[in-house]
Amino acid sequence: MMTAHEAVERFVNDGDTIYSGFNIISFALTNEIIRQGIKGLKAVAGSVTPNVTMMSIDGNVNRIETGYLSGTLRSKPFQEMMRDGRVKWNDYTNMTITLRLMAGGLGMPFICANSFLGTDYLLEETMNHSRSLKEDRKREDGSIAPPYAVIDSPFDGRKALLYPALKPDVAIVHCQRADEEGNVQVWGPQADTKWGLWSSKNVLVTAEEIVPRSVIATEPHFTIVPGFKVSAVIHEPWGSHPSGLNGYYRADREWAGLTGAGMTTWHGAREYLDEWVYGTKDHAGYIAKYKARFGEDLLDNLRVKDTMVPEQPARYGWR
Amino acid sequence: MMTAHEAVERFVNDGDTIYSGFNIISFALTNEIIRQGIKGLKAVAGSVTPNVTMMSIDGNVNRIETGYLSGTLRSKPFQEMMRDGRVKWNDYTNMTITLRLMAGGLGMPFICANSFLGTDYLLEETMNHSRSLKEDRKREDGSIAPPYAVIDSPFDGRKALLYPALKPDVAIVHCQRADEEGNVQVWGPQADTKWGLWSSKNVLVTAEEIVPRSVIATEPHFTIVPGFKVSAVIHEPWGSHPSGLNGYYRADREWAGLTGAGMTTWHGAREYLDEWVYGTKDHAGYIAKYKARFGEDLLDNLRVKDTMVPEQPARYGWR
Amino acid sequence: MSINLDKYTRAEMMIIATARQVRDGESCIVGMGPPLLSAALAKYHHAPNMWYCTESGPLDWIPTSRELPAPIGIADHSLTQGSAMSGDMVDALGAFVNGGWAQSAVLQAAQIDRFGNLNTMLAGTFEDPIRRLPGTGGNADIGASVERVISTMPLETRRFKERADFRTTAGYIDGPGGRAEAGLAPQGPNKCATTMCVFGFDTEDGGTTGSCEMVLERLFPGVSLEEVQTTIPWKLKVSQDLTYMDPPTEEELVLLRHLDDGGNHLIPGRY
Amino acid sequence: MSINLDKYTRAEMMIIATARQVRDGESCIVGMGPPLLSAALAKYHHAPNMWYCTESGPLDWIPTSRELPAPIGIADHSLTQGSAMSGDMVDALGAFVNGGWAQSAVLQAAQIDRFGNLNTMLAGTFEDPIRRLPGTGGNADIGASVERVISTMPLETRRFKERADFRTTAGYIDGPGGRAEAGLAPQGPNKCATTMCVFGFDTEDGGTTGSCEMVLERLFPGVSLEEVQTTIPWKLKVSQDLTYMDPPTEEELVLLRHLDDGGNHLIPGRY
Repeated sequence: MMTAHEAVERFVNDGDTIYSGFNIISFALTNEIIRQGIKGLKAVAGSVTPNVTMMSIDGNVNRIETGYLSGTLRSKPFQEMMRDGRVKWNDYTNMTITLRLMAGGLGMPFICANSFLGTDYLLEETMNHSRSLKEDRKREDGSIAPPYAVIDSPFDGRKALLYPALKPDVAIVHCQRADEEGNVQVWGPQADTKWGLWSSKNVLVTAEEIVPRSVIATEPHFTIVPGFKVSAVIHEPWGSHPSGLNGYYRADREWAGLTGAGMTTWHGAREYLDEWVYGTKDHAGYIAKYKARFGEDLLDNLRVKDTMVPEQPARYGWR
Repeated sequence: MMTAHEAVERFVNDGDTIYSGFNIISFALTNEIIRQGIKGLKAVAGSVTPNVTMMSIDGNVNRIETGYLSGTLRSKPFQEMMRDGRVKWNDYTNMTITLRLMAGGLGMPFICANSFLGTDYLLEETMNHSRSLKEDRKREDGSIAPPYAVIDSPFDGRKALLYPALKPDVAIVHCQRADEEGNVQVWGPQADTKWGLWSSKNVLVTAEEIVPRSVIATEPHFTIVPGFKVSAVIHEPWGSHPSGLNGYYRADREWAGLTGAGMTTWHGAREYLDEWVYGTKDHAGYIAKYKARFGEDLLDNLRVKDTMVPEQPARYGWR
Repeated sequence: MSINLDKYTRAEMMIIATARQVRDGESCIVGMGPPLLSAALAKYHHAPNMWYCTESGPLDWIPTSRELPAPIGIADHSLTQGSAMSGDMVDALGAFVNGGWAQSAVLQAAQIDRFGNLNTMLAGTFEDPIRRLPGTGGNADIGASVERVISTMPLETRRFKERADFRTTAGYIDGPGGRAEAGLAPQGPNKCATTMCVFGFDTEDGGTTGSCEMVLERLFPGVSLEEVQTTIPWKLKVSQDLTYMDPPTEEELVLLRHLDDGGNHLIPGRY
Repeated sequence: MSINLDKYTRAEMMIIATARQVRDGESCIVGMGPPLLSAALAKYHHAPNMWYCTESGPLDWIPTSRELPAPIGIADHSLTQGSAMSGDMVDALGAFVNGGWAQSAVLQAAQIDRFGNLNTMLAGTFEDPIRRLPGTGGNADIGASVERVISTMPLETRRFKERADFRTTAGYIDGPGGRAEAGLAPQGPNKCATTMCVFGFDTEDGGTTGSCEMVLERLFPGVSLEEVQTTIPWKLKVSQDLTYMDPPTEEELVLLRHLDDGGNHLIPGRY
């Protein structure tokens, strides 16, 4: 157990490759990365999400490998940086990034998927366009490794398309619950989360609730990554706000409109970051500021009211 | 919903590759395959289990790809058949078979794992020994594909060991519960089961309990394969006896001693199969015979008495 | 509530026409945005046993309550409602799609070309983009493996190209034999539902023979063949069986407007 | 219950010596049979925070009741007891082991050779086997990726070979540099606990330098160096720090006999 401040200070370094996925976003850790002014991160995920837009404004993130820019292009600053090369990238797909993370998690050098056969992803001008991540792919002998490659299968001679494993330096994620050892439990649509965490050297997790090990142990099927794999677990209620958390709260759809969190303009982005990120000490401060500004009700209205009860609970048993 | 008889008649053919894994064995379907005299199956699994020994006696199974012969070598008939070539095989590992099934399930032609680097698995005399599955690996041009192959990675030039995908014709498994659509739910140690089912063209499942869809839907995290992937779901209480089922019953450790189910000798194997497999019409008949012979108590004593209750049940919720 | 059947929009007709391509009983991978709405409409209307799956992991959404609107995103938490399996992207795009178990797909795209290839990457070129788009998501994964692709987009000249500015998602590639040469399995019969009409593709066997070109099959009420042809930059093939599509039924429109929750989804021209 | 400390068997001492190699706090992949018992003893005795994992998927078994015996098989249902994660073989052998997160392993084998390679395949050769064995299970997977391998087997001439009849599981292969040449990461310091003694291996850096040969490090009480050397078919290296291992403590013996549940596990010479 530590604070988000300590976790980012200790485990996130300039230039790191960072996994921040898709579905359960830790805005608590995102904001802390911005506060600490970490520079030059490469963001990887099946889809990158609006927290990556925020992290690109001051250059926290300047490189991306993803299958989808989810919401990020609504930001004119982000569009501009992609155009002028302040942000560099190579394009993949939701599945191929997920499989690349899985390959990293499983200790494989690469993994196979058909996705780009017959498409323009295989053109040289796609793989090595002027704002692509060529530099990151430089081999010791100076040549550039391809971002993916076609070989003939040694088994049947047919074409096979290989994608290199992804092994991020650090992963950030918010989860429903964890224990003090860092056993991470998640439910709902999972996307690429599990392999984002297994593939990363350091895993930083904010948890909506910290529970005793016995809670974990009586539902061990919800654990997506065990404690020995987790570098820091941080208790952060509302840790994924303004995005949502299955079983706890819905996404705050008014937030971007209310505050400029959508990063649509340079000016709006600057104002949002100054007030809501640099202007708060930590996520508790951010939530306190939210309540003070908009009232407790607005936040409370996001809470999920109906939850699902198992109709006939599965029972483990061994004697 | 159909009977085990109908399912095997319709979906298991002579010469098929059959997945029957590791941990949750359908003896109900095993016995039915023996009764119907299916011949020449190739059994694949991370570890093959004693049901494969049974299926080898009359030649239902004559080929094996596995990482471990679990209990099967206690059978002198099985040892003999491996020696004289009536059973042919190639050796893999628990992980590489599991990954090969996963590759099959994911539509990949092959998958990477280091397991055999620096070992004698890479010797020609291991890959193509006289009782190996060379014939199964014959290419159209008459050459023999290797059972695994070393290539240089197109990304970093390092050695990479590839294993071809496994795509069985049919999978048999017993599960804790399923619904009529064939949504299969399993809990406890899972080994290679999920990918054994996803990789197989036809999936035949016996279920300890048939439950309404609403039971499945309130705990969707226990589903390892959805109904559109399942060819037949069969209600078979005690369907994995004499092996066990987490939450329901323990393995029947006395069974082999009581009946000769261990297949240790030709004579004992013959007697067991004649009496307990050919001599019963179906699994209900097998269980009825057991009760008549040994009394209901012996079976009832196997039932799990204590089951585990979630301490703080996870709750899905979205509004 | 009384519905004025004359007052439906072309965007609504596009969603309805898309929904009509979805068959009961089939397993379907559904993309974000209008496809989620179209497939939800199909499920409520005529395909209750369609397996409605999205790429983030929920397999077979069955709404247990008709009070809720359709899901918005492919990881929408409400997709857990009634679902058969709560998996992840390895399950959904890997096992379900790439493994070959998804029988159909409903996808949106920014562009489609003469041979049914989709573009969700950019307008222009990488070095000189007119507009950068969000990227493929799962579309490329789906185009490589799914039998029957139903795409949906407004009929606009910038979207219908002789060759897509960037082919993110393989349709029939360059024409007959294109998929086989690329190492892909056959695909079809594909459809493209627009704001004016529905297209099919001229190939009987999923891309091996026929011209593999887009073919006009159904015109929406009030749309002329000329209006469609004017929008398409090549000489359009027209089906010998060209007919008008039935207008929305009252049931379709009521359901759609309920599912759309006040216009959150119907965003034609968003790209 | 009073325990006669003089009356322990060499098989019991082997299990105890194996358990003593397991460190508190480390993550450990445990093989079937005697390794499960040894690691369970370590967990009950001196390594309560060792992450006890098996290859079928249960990660971090913590027995919540001391009434039960140790698990027997790697898919024993009781491994769910108190566990942190209920995964599958992709998680356990793939992510945990091949992904490089298992710090140690406890394995049994039929043979070990001078350079620590293990054999669980056969005695003899494929074409002329003296005896076929069950195969590697997860041992080969583990030998390729786990830092520190603790193997355990009775000290018998047929088990200790200059070169294993079949190398299923890479130790140091042919000596220094062998692992690097094969494309594997370093491994060590490895141990082998037997019915008479514990061996280490002569390499400071996991297989790059040193002879990488087996080295006698600890003798069991009452066992002579000569008795060990007679069993080993090559000139054995002996550590300069060779000492006797402490006999079992009362606590170790009581725990072991409880965990062993009447001798279900202690099956020396089973191979």
